[in-house]
Amino acid sequence: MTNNKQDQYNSFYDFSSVIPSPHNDEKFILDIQGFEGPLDVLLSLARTQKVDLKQISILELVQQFLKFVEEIKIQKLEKAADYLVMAAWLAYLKSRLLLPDENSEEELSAEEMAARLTLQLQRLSAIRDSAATLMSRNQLKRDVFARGRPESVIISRNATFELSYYELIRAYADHKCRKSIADIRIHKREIYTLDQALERLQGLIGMALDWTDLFQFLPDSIMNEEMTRSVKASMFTASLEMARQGKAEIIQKQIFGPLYIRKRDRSD
Amino acid sequence: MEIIEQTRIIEALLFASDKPLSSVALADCLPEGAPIDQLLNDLQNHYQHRGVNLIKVAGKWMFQTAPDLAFLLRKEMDEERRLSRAAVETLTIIAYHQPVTRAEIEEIRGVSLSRGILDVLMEAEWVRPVGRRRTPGRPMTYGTSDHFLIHFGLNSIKDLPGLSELKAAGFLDNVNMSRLNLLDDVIPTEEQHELPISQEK
Amino acid sequence: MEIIEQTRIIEALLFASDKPLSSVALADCLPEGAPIDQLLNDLQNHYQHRGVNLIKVAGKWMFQTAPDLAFLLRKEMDEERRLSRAAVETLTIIAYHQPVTRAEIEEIRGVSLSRGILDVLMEAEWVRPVGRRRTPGRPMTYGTSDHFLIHFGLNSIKDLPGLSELKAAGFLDNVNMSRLNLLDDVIPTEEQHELPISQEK
Repeated sequence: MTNNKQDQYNSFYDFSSVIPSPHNDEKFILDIQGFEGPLDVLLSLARTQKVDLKQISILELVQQFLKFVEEIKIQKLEKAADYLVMAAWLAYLKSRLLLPDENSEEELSAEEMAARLTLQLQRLSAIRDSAATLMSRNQLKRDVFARGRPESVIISRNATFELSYYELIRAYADHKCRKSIADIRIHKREIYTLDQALERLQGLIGMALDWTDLFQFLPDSIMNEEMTRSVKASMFTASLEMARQGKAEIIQKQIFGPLYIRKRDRSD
Repeated sequence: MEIIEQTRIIEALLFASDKPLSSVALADCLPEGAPIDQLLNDLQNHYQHRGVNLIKVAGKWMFQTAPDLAFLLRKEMDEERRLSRAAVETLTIIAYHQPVTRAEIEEIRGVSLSRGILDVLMEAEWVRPVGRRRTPGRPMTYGTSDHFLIHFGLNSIKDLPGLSELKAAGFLDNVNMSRLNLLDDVIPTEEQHELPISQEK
Repeated sequence: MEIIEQTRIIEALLFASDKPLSSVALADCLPEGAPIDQLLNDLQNHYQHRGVNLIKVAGKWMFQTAPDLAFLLRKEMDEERRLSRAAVETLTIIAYHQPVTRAEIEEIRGVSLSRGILDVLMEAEWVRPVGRRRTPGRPMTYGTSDHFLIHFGLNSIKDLPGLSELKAAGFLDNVNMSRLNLLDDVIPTEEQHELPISQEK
């Protein structure tokens, strides 16, 4: 690394140079707010060379950019990042341009890199010019006007419904937005279903010979409190259902006492 | 300014205006002393036998379709109907989730689908039944039509933007993305057509 | 029906409409075999030097006030309608490079596309997605709409000012060909598009 490059490296990360100091105050401090990224800065710097973009001196441009980065008052680090990365890249390009060509097969030659940067600047410049040309065209509702009192004509056969692509997409996005707000998750509760209870009770009741406490029939492997409640409720409902169908009899001898159940045959 | 130029100005002003203009208002746009009444009369004569006439109503001037061609104009202005918000939302859900059943649309939207919405969408020829789901009840599934693709200038349903693309384009700015399950962000594919989407359940 | 009568009908239809009409749609209102193109050309000639001109935009026909009278009629765009420089540039890139991906727009401008720019352009209905690139990630590509052509008085994209010069200079070649890879260590491929969110955060 050359000394020069080392200096530049230091100045990039030495923030004392970007924090306003009494010395800096007298200097004209460029504001990066006005620029849209490093390429924008490079383009405006290239234009100050006042030559055809094809003949800009990349070396000089690099120098100017590095100077610019040193001088700017950087308020936001994330905004500065792009500039610093560009500065590092340009410093690298500059060193490659100054040093003899190493003939590396993998990398582009320095001249090639410079040419590409030039092309990119020219392309951005051309697009800027085109944008200006486009905007200076006579625009509808600004320079030229359609009929101010349109009368509805019969034509438009296949567009009975007015809906633009934008409105369509917008509607889906809005739907997603609303969904994301109203997205409430309720944990699925484990339950012992009535069907399960019925199946179990019908199977077991046939094996019992006499009145049996309903809760004797509860499944053995009850995992937790919540499940126990669900099991009891479902088994109780199942016993009522079986009684209703005439498949079982239920008896309760005292309030809150145990429920006894036994099988009942139709033939009884 | 020449007479021709002044006539052109009046012509343009009357054409672009959304209401009838008085000769005084027109004269304001012309050099002082322009023979405004003469110009208007000449213009009226010029258009007398054309498809559009210059007429004077309530002391003001306006262009209007020639009365004998009024049959060309639509009587009712409400021909270009607009879809309700619910209909537009339903349409997008059908587009993104097709083939989709009525029950699934209701589940996705979280409200029941009022009668007539599907009818309107089918009347617009944007939505069509595409088949029946192989589930109990064999419910009808809906999808979008070719007409839908043509209307919105799409080559295929796959061209609809996915969630991440909507986000990137600034459509979902107010959304906390962590709440949108991006893994669900399947860009609509035509392949979905062949698949029963029972896995969504 | 006489030619004069047919001309009157076309004139009335076009004059009454504030949107361009296609010659096919106009022909529907005329007897079969009417020389619609001839009639339109004659009408265009008739209005050539008047205050209102018949022009062809987006492949369709429409009456508009004469461009040279813009100085009289010009209205300032509403504040909200005025586009930012970034939006104007993005629109231009989309117009000249279409179909173009978001990554390519960013590549040309050298900055990431801030949120809302595409949104604004799409809301104005000047820009719309036109399909997906057949590259990994299948990124969405953007192009301009008929509204864009109508707004800027262009018959087709080929009529964009300076298009051939830009092409000759090689500025419209595949954006990736001239990729400089200035700011990224990894060559940005369109795959990144798959999850633009992750890279933006």
